[in-house]
Amino acid sequence: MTSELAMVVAVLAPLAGAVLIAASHRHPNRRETATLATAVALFILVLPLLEPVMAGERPGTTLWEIIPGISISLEAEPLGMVFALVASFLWIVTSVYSIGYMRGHHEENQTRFYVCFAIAISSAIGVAFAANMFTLFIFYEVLTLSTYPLVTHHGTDEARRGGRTYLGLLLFTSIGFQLLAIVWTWSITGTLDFTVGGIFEDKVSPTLIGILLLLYMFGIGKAALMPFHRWLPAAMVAPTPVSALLHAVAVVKAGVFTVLKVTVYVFGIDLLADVHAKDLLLYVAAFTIIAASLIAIREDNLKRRLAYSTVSQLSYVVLGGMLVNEISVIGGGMHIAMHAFGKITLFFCAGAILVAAHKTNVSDLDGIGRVMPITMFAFLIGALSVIGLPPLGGSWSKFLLALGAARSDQYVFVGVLMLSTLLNVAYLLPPVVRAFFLPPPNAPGQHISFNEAPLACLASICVTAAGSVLLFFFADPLYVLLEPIVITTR
Amino acid sequence: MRHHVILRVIAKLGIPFIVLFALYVQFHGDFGPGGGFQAGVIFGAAFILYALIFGLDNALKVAPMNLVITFIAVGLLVFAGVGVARQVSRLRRARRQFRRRTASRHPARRARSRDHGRRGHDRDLLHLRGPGPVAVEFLIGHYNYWIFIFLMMLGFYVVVARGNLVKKIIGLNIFQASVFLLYISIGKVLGGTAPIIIDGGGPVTYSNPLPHVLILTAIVVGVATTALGLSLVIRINEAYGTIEEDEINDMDQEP
Amino acid sequence: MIAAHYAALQVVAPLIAAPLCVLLRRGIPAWLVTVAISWIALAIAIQLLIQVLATGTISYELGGWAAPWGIEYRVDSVNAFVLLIVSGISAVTAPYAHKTVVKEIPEDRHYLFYAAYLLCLTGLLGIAITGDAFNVFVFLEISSLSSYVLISLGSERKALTAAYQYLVMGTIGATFFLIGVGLIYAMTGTLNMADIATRLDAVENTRTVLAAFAFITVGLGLKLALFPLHLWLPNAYAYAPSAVTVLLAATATKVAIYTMLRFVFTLFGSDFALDVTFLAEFLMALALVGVFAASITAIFQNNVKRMLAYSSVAQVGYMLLGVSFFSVTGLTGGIVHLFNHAMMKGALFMALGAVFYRLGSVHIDRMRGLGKQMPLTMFAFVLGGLSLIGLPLTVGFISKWYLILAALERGWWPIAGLILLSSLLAVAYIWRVVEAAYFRDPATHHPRATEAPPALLVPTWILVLANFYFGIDTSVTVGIADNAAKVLLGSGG
Amino acid sequence: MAFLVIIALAIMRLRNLFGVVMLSGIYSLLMASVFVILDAVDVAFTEAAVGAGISTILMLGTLALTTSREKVPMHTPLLPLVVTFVTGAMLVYGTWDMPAFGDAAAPPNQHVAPYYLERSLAETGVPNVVTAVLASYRGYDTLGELTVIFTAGIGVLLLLGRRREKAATKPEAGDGGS
Repeated sequence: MTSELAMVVAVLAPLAGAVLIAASHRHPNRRETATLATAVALFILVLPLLEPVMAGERPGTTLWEIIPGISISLEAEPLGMVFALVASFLWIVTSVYSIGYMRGHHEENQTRFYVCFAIAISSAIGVAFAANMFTLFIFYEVLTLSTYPLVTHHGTDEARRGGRTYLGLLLFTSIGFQLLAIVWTWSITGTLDFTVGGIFEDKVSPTLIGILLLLYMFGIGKAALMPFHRWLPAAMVAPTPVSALLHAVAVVKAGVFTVLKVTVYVFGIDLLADVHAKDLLLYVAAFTIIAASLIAIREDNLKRRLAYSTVSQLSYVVLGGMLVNEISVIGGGMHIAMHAFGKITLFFCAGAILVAAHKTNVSDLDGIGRVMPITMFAFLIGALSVIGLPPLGGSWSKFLLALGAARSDQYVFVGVLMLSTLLNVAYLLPPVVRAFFLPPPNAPGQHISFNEAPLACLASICVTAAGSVLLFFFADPLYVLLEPIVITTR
Repeated sequence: MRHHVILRVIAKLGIPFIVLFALYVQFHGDFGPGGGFQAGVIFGAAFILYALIFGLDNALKVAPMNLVITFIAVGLLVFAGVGVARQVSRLRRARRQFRRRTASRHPARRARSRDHGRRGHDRDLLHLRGPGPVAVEFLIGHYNYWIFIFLMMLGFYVVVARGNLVKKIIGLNIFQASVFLLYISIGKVLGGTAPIIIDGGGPVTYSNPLPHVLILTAIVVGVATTALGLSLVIRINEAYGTIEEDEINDMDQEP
Repeated sequence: MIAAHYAALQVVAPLIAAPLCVLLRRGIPAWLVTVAISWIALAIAIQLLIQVLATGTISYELGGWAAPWGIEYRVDSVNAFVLLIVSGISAVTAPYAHKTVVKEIPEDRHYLFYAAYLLCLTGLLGIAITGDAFNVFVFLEISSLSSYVLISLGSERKALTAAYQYLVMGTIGATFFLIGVGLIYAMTGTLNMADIATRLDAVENTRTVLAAFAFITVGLGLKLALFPLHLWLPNAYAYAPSAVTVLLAATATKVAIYTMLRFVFTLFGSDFALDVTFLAEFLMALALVGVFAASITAIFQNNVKRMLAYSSVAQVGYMLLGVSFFSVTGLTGGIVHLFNHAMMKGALFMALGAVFYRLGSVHIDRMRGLGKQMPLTMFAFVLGGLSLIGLPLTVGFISKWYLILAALERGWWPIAGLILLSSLLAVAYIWRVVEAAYFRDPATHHPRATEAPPALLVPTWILVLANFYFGIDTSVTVGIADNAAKVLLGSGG
Repeated sequence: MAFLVIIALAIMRLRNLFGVVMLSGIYSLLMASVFVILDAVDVAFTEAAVGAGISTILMLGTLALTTSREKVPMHTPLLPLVVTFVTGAMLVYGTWDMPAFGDAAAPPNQHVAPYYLERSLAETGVPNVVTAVLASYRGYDTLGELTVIFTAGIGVLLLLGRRREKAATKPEAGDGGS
């Protein structure tokens, strides 16, 4: 199979899987086999692409030209590869996890759940492999829409409200700002193809570039820059696997991924160096990092706390992009992968606690580590990775980001990163501390009636936790992979 | 009404004459004013008169419902058929009558552009009266138009302001009639006569026939609208028990 | 031989079929005739379009009388496209009509219904194809009268008042139009459109022509539901029988817009419209206000048909917005939206018709939980809704793309932003329905509905798929629209 | 002409609908005579038959089935007044540049019309030019006109088909055309 074909099939495979899943809605076993099989098939499709991309090839294909100059095209390049690999690998893990979770939780509408899940992954892969801004936008929107039913899954008033916020904000930003920016870009340059070094050249004034940059950055609502971050906590009404995969990996990472893509391939980091709007964005990102962390400290609901943590972490990537030097951009790209593994571990743990112990609040976690040691240990690993301590993956990306900030003589942001690390500690470690070191509430006559989470959940948690560790030792290939996106600009 | 002896007698005597007159109008249409449509209307009026006076059941005996429906449809078909037949026959005679042209703007005019200004005016020499001094001549020249405007405004006002559904339709009629007046005024030539050519056309000044044609069509359209509007009013009256707009609105709000 | 007569056949075929329907006296044969004629009309429209694109403008002299004296049918790429839209929608709606008509209209009137349907089609096609200003009026009345009738057949009594309201406003509109034509005639002495266009140049700056322009614009504005003149539309669409709503919503306003384009660009010329009048600014303001006002009103409607009717008013705003740019891109956007909106509104109203067929109501509360009871119908509705919102890969996106591009070309980026913001309002009202259908439990006291019959689903899905097909392969629609825009502007002189 | 205005005003004021209908009949007759003065004999004929005849009868029929008193409108007619005056003003403005009434040299009497007057007899063999134009040159308008009547006929049938009384009267109006 050629690389081109593999890409197309990779986008279509989950869709075919979705059809299969829908077709077997009366047979839960068959349905879940279909889910798993598709997930594995997808990863097998994506993995071989790595080799040619590492070798410097850029396999690409145009599927359809909609308007002259605007086409649906796919292309594999390093940044996309990272995203695609992470997403497709974590889908396998999440599939295993969600089977355990959904059954353990006796959820309704499971078929709809798996179908939408598959469509969401398909569009995430589409985002990863998009060869131009238009294609990316299409998959970006499909991703929004296909995850909406997942967020609103429970159909309660709260879920509907959360869904409305989710959809409203994401569509508002993407249609209101991003699309405008895209059309505008097209009307200026006549192309939307992702090109190393950007597509604007010297066609427009810095002011206009600034306006466009702001439109893009705020238009990518999935990157959750304040003040458009509200959808992320709102989306936490979703079942945990959704929060885990979609709101730690697919959706939010599609957002920051797009941020990096736009920075590198639409504007080009050289062009952005002189644009003042990026400084504004830097401060917005820094503010988001700090503010979201502060909110996270005060959140008692574990999932919401993690959500605000995600908001904060996402801005790392934006920060990396807006610092516009090679190292910070690579650091941002690596952070996509590192944070994905770390955060998904945390969400899995939160879900496992919910399934096994029916607890959602941090303050209820006292002593739970004695009953669920594996879960809570994995939580610790995930937390440390997100905080950025060696020997865990998160430390590399944070290091590179700080280094990038220093390179640009923007020491303020080095400070921001340090401060945020401290805040991370402040909100991520207390659950662990409570779980292991505080005695369980000893209400008389109350027995601890729960155990570790279902096996499927536990296994997935271990895989992702181990992944966080492994990424620390194998960060170099990632660096090498990402290097070309900035090197060739010089 | 059907109990009045006088009415019945007069009607019985009158209806044959009306029908006869209708036939006259029908077949004399080529030469004098009138024609098929007017004749039909007169004929129809005679029939309605019959229905009003002798009761509907009797009328239906004369013309059963199905027959009426069939007549309507056949009538239209005959006319359309004549049109099509004519089209085909003309085409056979002069095939080049049908021309497909590229998008040049005025092929037709160029092709047929002949000087046919008997009165010696160049066609493109347009006489424009500027706003100029409001002379008596100007007043007289536009008097008709202003009457038309006033009537139009009256009719329009009745339509918009009145809540009674029947009155609205009457307003529409006045409104439309005023427009007819506008058209006919446009076509009038001072000193002209009705455009019926006598003796193969002599040096007589005729008024412009085209607006007359248009208005004939428009009148018919108007009466069709009226008929439809009135039947809607009847149905509304059945459904709501009133034909006052405000009351209907209130009733729609409540349920 | 036949090919030469396509232009005439386009109108005459349904015209002759209408009395035939009456003579048939039976619902089902009349329906079959209607379907056959609709398809024939579509085939003819496609043929005409191909001819026009290949050889340029077609002129056809009816009765063999040459143009300024007789009546001429004149087909260029603009109205060929409109013909295609009208006959295409009719070709899909006619098969759809049968089931709904059986459900909604007493049986002894079916054949009359189809006759009226065909007449409406005749009128719409006639308006689009004719090259004679007065003839437009005649066909306008044919289509209007038949649509009054069709609307009044709705199953609620409000349908009657809606039809009456439409009758009064429609007649005022037509009469305004007639006044305008009369004034033009007074200044030019001709009724042939092409002829008027040349002769009008000489008298362009007179007040009479200006008044004529104003009257024609307002008259047509009434017909096409330009924002403050749209009052008849929501009720008319909401209470008409399902099939009628589909036909009217997808075609009637389009034809009126076409007529406006024809008059503004071909007859008066874009220079006149731009320099002498304030049409561009006027239209743009009205269109934008209309888009927002109507969309916001739509959000608060509980009758979903009415909601979509208000959305139609908003969508008309988009089309006029495209026109008001007076540029090739803007016009392309406006014209292609004629087509695209026909696709999406057709699909949406058809899906609603299927809901009405099963539930007997399209109230939003009754539609709770329908996502499970009528999955295919509701999914069609969702997809149509996405197209209405303008998400990529749907036709709605293509229209928006061109409109925004046109705004940016002029450097009016706030307007581009407004266009985008307004489409978010569409999200709001469409999503009310989606939430009700998918994420609310059905009220228990209502019987469960089952999926709509295939006779309704198939046409619905044809239109839904068309939404996507023409959203991906735009070469046909945008190509023709672009051509049409150039024809309009090029001949504007 | 002045009579026309007076009657129109009376129609507006009068609340007895029977009276209004009668007045509108008279109005149509007057209109017809104006048409005769303006040389439009055919139009006059039609207006008399249609306006004074059929329309009046139709309206009487309607009134017989509904009610004959108009009620006082509840809302103030300010907006309609404004709308009407704006329209009227626009028209007055428009007439300013119109050719004077009865001017033989005005464009409408110059361009197409003379052709009909000169050639219709030769080409169609019908001395009444109006009829000639109606049936030949603009025959398709007339076809359309018939279609309109047909539509109205169908409409009335559809609306009132079950009700015996109207069903017999209305289609007659349609039948008259064919």
